[in-house]
Amino acid sequence: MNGRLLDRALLLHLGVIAGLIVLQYWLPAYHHGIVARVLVLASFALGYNILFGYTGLLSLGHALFFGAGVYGAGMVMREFGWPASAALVSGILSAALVSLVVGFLALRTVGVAFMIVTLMFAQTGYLTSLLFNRYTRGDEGFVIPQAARAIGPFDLSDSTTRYFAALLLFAICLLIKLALVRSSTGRVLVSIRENEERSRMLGYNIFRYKLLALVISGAFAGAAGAMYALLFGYVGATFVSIQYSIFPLLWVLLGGAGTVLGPLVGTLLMFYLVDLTSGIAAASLLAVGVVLVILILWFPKGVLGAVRERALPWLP
Amino acid sequence: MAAVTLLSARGLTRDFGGLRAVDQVDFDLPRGQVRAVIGPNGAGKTTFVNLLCGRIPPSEGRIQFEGRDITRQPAHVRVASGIAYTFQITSIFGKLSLYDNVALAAQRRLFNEKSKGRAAGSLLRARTMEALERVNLAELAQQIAGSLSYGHQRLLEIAMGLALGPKLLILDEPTQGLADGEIENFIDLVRGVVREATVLLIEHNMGVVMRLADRITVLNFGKVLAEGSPAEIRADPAVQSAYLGG
Amino acid sequence: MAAVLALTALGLSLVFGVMRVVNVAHGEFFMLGAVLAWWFANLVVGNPALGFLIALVGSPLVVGALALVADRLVLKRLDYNPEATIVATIGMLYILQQLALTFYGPDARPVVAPISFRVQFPWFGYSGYKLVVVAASAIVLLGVWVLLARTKIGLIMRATQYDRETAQAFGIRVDRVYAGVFALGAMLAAVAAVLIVPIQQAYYLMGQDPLLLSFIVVIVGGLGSLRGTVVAAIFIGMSDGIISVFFSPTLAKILATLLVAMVLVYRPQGLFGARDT
Amino acid sequence: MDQKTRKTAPAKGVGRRKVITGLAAVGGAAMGSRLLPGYVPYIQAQSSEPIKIGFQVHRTGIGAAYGNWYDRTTTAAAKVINDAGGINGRPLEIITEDDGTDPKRGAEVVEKFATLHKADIVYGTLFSNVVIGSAPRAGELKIPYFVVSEGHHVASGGLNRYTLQPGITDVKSQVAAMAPWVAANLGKKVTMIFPDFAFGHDHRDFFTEAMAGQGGEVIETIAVPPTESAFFRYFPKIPRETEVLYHVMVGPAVLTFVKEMGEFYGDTRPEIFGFIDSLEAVDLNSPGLEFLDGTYFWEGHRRYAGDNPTAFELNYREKVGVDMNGASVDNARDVATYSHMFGCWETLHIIKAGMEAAGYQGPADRAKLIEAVEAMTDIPESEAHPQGAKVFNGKTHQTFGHQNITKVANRRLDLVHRTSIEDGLYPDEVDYTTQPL
Repeated sequence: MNGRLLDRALLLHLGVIAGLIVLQYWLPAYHHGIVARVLVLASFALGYNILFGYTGLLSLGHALFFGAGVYGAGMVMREFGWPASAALVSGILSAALVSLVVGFLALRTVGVAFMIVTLMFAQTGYLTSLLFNRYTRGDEGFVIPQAARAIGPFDLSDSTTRYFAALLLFAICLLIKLALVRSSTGRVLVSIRENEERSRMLGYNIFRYKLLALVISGAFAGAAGAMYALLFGYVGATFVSIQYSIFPLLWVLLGGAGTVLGPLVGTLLMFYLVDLTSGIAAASLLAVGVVLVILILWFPKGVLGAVRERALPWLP
Repeated sequence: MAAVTLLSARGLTRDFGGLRAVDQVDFDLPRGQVRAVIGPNGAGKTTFVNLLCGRIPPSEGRIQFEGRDITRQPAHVRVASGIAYTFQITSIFGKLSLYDNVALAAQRRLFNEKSKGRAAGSLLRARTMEALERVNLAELAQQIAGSLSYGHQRLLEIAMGLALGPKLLILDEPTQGLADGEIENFIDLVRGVVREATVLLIEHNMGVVMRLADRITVLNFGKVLAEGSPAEIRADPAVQSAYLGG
Repeated sequence: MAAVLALTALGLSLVFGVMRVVNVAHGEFFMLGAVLAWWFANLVVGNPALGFLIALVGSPLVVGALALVADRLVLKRLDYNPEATIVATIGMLYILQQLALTFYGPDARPVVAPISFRVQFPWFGYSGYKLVVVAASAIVLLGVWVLLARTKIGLIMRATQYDRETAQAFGIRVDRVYAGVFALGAMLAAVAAVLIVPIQQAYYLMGQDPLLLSFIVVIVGGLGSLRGTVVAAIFIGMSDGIISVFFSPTLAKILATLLVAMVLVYRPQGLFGARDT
Repeated sequence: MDQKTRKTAPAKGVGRRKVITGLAAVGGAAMGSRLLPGYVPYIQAQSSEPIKIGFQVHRTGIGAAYGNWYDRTTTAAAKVINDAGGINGRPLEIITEDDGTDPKRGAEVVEKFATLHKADIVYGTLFSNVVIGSAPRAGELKIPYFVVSEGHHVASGGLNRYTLQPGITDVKSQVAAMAPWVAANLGKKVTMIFPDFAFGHDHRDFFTEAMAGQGGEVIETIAVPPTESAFFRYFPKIPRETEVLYHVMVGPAVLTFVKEMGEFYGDTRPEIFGFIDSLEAVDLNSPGLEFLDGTYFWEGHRRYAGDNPTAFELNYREKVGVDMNGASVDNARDVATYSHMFGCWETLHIIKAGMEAAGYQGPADRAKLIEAVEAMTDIPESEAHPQGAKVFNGKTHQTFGHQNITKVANRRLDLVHRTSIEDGLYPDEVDYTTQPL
């Protein structure tokens, strides 16, 4: 790997971020709002990709971490009147903590069992959010008042600020992930995906690396969840429901598992697909299903995976 | 050669269900030696080395490495403390480049040495390329490992072992599937390694064993049948009958 | 309830046991069975019993055929890779669910029970039809057991389950066995659904609950163990009621779900499965 | 109209465009608001452009059965309004978007209405989680959001000034109006069965409170998880000394619930009082419901027209396409969500009245529309309000109307009591008019 190649990848990612900054002045109002949402959700997908795309662990329980972020931020604001900035930190930490505990247990299993265990943990989380409805308001959820949704002078319900807050989160996640992927730690994670036993026999503590990947992934999910709650003002059990475990998988698969930018591409495409088809009755989730089947059959590597294979082998 | 014991095993036993694959093996390996383990198929050779490097836990017995008891250490800790294992069935990261394959091993060693920052980056690069050069694969560094010929994959496997900078290098049937010319290169390679590491070799090719090994341990039905110099083993009637019978 | 649960879970367990894949769309086969039952039952006007019988035969056949098609078109091409299969069956879940919504609509619709009488116990009443369901489920379970344990087809299935490569070497068309098993699993879910519609209603989202419960049953019973599945279904069907006497039902569900997760973590072979290391 | 700007500065929401247009230097929110995209068409063409109403409908997800009928009622009401000349001479255009009964998607749909479809208002949501998920966005976008949800979330003060519920009474009021009659006629020891989520908890909390005020007592509460499909095991928990069983259930399993209740009790049952939600859209002639004869229901709007329906009622049924038994005129088994969907009809008429009172021209007048609706008080029974007279509380943004108690006889529901509006009033919990517009 020579230096020039590395720079090219870095430039591409900085270019994407710059492009998103420019986009904010140019997008019409509706799409402006959509892209802000997509950026937050793409941060969630970025985290999912660290676990799934790079480490090779397929979790069906990421809704739990996203939800931990949403509630970790929302609850402290509602119950203790914490300011938004502290709530954001609280959301990230809650998710990291939850993923640590889940990882400690679930990572004892592999393959299908891991998928089911994570699914079950997420389901437990979902039911718990219903059980303690006195605090969580359960399925109905609660609103974070507009007045509370500000960090310092920045009003997060303002559309420009929201866009930049979403972009900032995304940019931080993207660069962290890029650095991670290109670090020696990232190389170990990939080696675990490729051949777990071999990496163990190269002297790596597989469990610890997997746990690390899961916690980073969970923290990304939590950051996205907390940010989502702050930017859009709603906290509810729906964010812990099984759909939010399936979505990141879908986004990552669509964009390209094991590519840094894939989650953004996948989230963006999927969001517009659902948005366009939702005009036609009942079709939006049908599209999700069809896309999943088509992807897994013909494009298991996703959009950017295919691009990397055919045109840009240096894509990280 | 002063016989400082690098690795020793006492009463090492492993059961699989009702089958005893390794049975009360006592084993001492002095530093700097090339030791070969031979035996008929099913004699428990691979199980034996798997016990040594920690891939499977023993049913009974103890293992010491550099005087420390490592019986309960998990495999990755043993690797980190200097026991490298190369797989019998080629086990490389097929979708990664040769460079990444070897770098994974080299960086493990750097982690041990706790070096940080940019120096570590260039050191990693240097060590990786050095290991690749030793097996003559340096110019293929950016190729995807899965696209290599079988012989080259075996060499890559050894390069990964070397890059770990091990004190003990365990080679499980390294010459299996190699052409004659490649075997010659391999023998030279191992002779070079001995300067810095002890080598434990499981091998079927008697020619290779006789040319490389300082001492040979013969396993049969999970027990040590004989141990001695190549000449002693060649002359041992028990070994002969075991091979004829097996 | 335990009886119907056992049938549904058995289908899932069969698929997992023989094919080593998890069918997430299993609950949707169940849903489809119920929806088709409504459709078949309404073909015949005036005689609910006849309509029900037609549904009992027709619905599983259609669902089985559909599963066969899904197997040919999708799963076979994936070479039954466990993880790819999960993703693909999640896709199927959405497709089936949304198609049902499009063509059947969002309403929950009842099917008239073929018989209706009420058994009055001293302190509460019990629907006679439910007893019929239990009996019918037992008969189907027995049938599956006979099929597996006493026939050549069962032998072939068990051989495939035991060792795919060897079975192939013995001239067993493994892909056909897989397709058959997948269809059979779906049909069992459909039978369960037809039996249940007179009690519940056919509704396009009804697949979720039995899926989760079946998961629980299959895991507790031991992945792929048929006997364990049946025992676990009865055990869980009963205990579900008992737990919810002591705890709030939502809490009961939480405990059950956590239990399943813990079973997988610490006893992956299931509570009733044999340890085979 | 461009001079008729509102006083309060819409400081939020224009920041981005300030950058585009360089308006930051100019300042002045009045100017800024005029430059919002979407305002432009209305400035010139005020008479012919249709008024766009974004209809947030549950077409998929758990609320789909209700969404279907909400859609039919809305279409009928829009046609009636248009046939009578529209609003201020402008036709109504209903733009429909599915929210999947999902709060996150709901918020996106509100955004889509406001920014892409350039709708004047958003309207029509039923499920409370979607309302709560969407309301913050409506408030930020300053687009009036008329919900038809019967939840207490509007009057509880949790939402914002742009969210109103003028067409249907909320749960707290409904329940409070029921308690005196239940206590006086059925019994004082009540056991409640309700779904274990927010809607059910509202019933539990408000009815327990209202019953205590009547000298009655809720002796047991049984919460059923929302995804439950079999209910048999819950019934044995009902205490033997129960005089009244109060049930309210929602979702696809309601028929199972009621049937199993019948199986459990047979001929020996306490008095049973239910919210019609337990049987909304379910045919009373379904098998297994025989035992309901002699039990009582709350109905917001009576499914069976009864002996002497008003002309308004008859007109409403005809226009929506519902027969005298509350089923679709095309299919007698297709029963309407009759007790709730009238809210769509009435809300659309409130919107019309509000827009006409405000002299509504376009989105710049949204604040005036809110103020005009807040100014409403007494709403008489009329063609626009076939369910009956209402009193709207402009401070809490909630309307209050009459409730019906009906009794099952011969597989139909006959009126036994109609509450007064006063029965359902409770002290204000919020004054939205103090919030900025």
